[in-house]
Amino acid sequence: MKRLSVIFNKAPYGSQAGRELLDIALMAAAFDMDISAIFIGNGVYQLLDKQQPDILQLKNHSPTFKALELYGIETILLEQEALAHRNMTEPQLLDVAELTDNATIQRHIQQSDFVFML
Amino acid sequence: MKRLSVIFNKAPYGSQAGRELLDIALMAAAFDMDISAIFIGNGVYQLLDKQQPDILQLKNHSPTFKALELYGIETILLEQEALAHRNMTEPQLLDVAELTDNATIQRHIQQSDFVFML
Amino acid sequence: MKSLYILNNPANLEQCLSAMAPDDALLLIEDAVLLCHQHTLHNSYILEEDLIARGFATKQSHWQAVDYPQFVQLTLQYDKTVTWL
Amino acid sequence: MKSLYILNNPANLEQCLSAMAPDDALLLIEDAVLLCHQHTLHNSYILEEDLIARGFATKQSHWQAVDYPQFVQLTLQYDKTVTWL
Amino acid sequence: MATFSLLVTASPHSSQGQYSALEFTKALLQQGHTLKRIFFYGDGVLVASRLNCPPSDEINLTKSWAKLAIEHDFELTVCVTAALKRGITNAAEADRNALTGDNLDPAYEISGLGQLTEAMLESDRLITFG
Amino acid sequence: MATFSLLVTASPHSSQGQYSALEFTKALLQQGHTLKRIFFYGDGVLVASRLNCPPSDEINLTKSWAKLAIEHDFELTVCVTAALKRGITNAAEADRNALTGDNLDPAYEISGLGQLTEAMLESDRLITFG
Repeated sequence: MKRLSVIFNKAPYGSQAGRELLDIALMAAAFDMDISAIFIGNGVYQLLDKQQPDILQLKNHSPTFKALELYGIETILLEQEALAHRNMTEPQLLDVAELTDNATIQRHIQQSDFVFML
Repeated sequence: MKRLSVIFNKAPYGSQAGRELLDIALMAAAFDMDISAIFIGNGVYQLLDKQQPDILQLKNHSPTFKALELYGIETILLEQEALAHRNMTEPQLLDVAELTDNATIQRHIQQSDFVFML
Repeated sequence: MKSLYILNNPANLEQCLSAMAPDDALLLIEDAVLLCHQHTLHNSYILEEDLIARGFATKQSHWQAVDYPQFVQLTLQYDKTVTWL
Repeated sequence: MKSLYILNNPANLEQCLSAMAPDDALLLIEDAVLLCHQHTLHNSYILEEDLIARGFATKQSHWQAVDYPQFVQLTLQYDKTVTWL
Repeated sequence: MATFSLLVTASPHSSQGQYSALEFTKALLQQGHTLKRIFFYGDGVLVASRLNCPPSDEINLTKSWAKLAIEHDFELTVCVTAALKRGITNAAEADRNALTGDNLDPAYEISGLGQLTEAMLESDRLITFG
Repeated sequence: MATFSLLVTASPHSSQGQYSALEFTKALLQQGHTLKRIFFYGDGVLVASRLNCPPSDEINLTKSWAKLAIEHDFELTVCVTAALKRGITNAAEADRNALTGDNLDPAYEISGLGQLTEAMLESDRLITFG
């Protein structure tokens, strides 16, 4: 089974990157692949709990991160250094990702057959 | 007479910003304005002498910087800190800009009526 | 002349600050509101809508929150605006 | 598995390096060739066309210059590519 | 009361600047100020295509600008050079450049960069949204 | 000899990625490799408009891709979701979404994101140009 990693490294709403990358992950999940979602850098803002982009008349795609498991995407990694560096703590986030260190993420990317970023 | 500063802070060819900002400066020069062109940060790459974007099938807009004086744009400032920080020296550049320090550029922006960046 | 600087990308903060004169003010909008935890200048504002949209509470910010009507007023209180891109 | 990382924006260098494993290689293209003066990794390449287009000579670069045919070959020498955006 | 013009260079598809400009415009009009012109330049010109079709639960920026401009009588001006290279054209420019079709929304007009300089000189404030 | 596919998300108007992808494609074809599909996503879909009209002394990326795809028989596939929100449409999608006109260049086809996954699974290498 091919292993795919999608790496979120951009904050939401200033660009469409996060949302369009999420769509790639969901589509790939319909095929028989082992998919991981990895959040690093400003990508950790994608997982903030209380997002309200409806006030910008944009759709809130963050609830879909909570549904990733239903789509068979069970590996969700969050770089703890990125969180600490941004003065953020785990309780501010959606409870979906496993906190891990940079070295683990590096190994995970290394072992993937495909890697997508947007 | 209104004073306009256009600030180039992006490298050429990875984006159209430099070229489109140059077009704003040239158009404004047709009106009766006191125009300055200011190069800071990665904008100093706009003035590299031996650009050959024709190999990317793009037009080389850098010769136009040499013609700015003909358009009545006589103040062309280059931030010397930006040059040093990039391991670049004046002989690598088109001979059009006056090297100056960040404090002078700050004052110049402060005294402008309008400032454009792209 | 005093300027209102408008910043929409957090990656551009440092260069923007280096261009600002002491009496100038800075307004964070769009993705730049992610800088809300950073230490502030004396005249520093943040667009409330963009902060809330991204999941932050106004009280989490060290910057003075403004709404769009106040944003318009700020542009008139200063002699010019500089959108730092 | 060994990866070829492709970088097109100089601002993303640091984050890209932090994701790379020791055996991975890095190829600079587009605006990322502006990093040509920086110190290099052991497997580090730079796209010659993009370097020359911007006004640099190949000899000014500390990175190994490659052309497009070599770029294609590099993508096959490594197990996968990662375009770091 | 003051006169404003806006320079909008933000892509409507991959940045938030068009929305910020729109909200800023609504706020200034509500305060009784005058808006002379929105000048679209760079990727900002992409908003002028009547073929833009965002998801139904999101804002349609093309139509939002058009509605506001008609209600409050200000100009939506698209730079011709920036527009043509980005595939935004009206029937006249399509004809001149041998293009098959056009896509400019009727609330927008195509003009030259001089309209930006004019807006700058004839407004109390010119605000850029990029 | 290997089979390649490309994912192109770079804007044709404000980045260099489309050009890099085109040159990469030419080089791989010259070496005798096979190209299955170019999948355009994000701002990359903007290249598929036949109304794109760059200055005459610069490359026309829309036509360059079309020419190469016809000569070498590979697919230029545009993601339908990304395309519609960015104002790129063919006649069928225009009809379905009540849009007045269309602008898709005939060398390109509109399809779903599944075509990207398929390309990934059926190619030896999938290279992204963003």
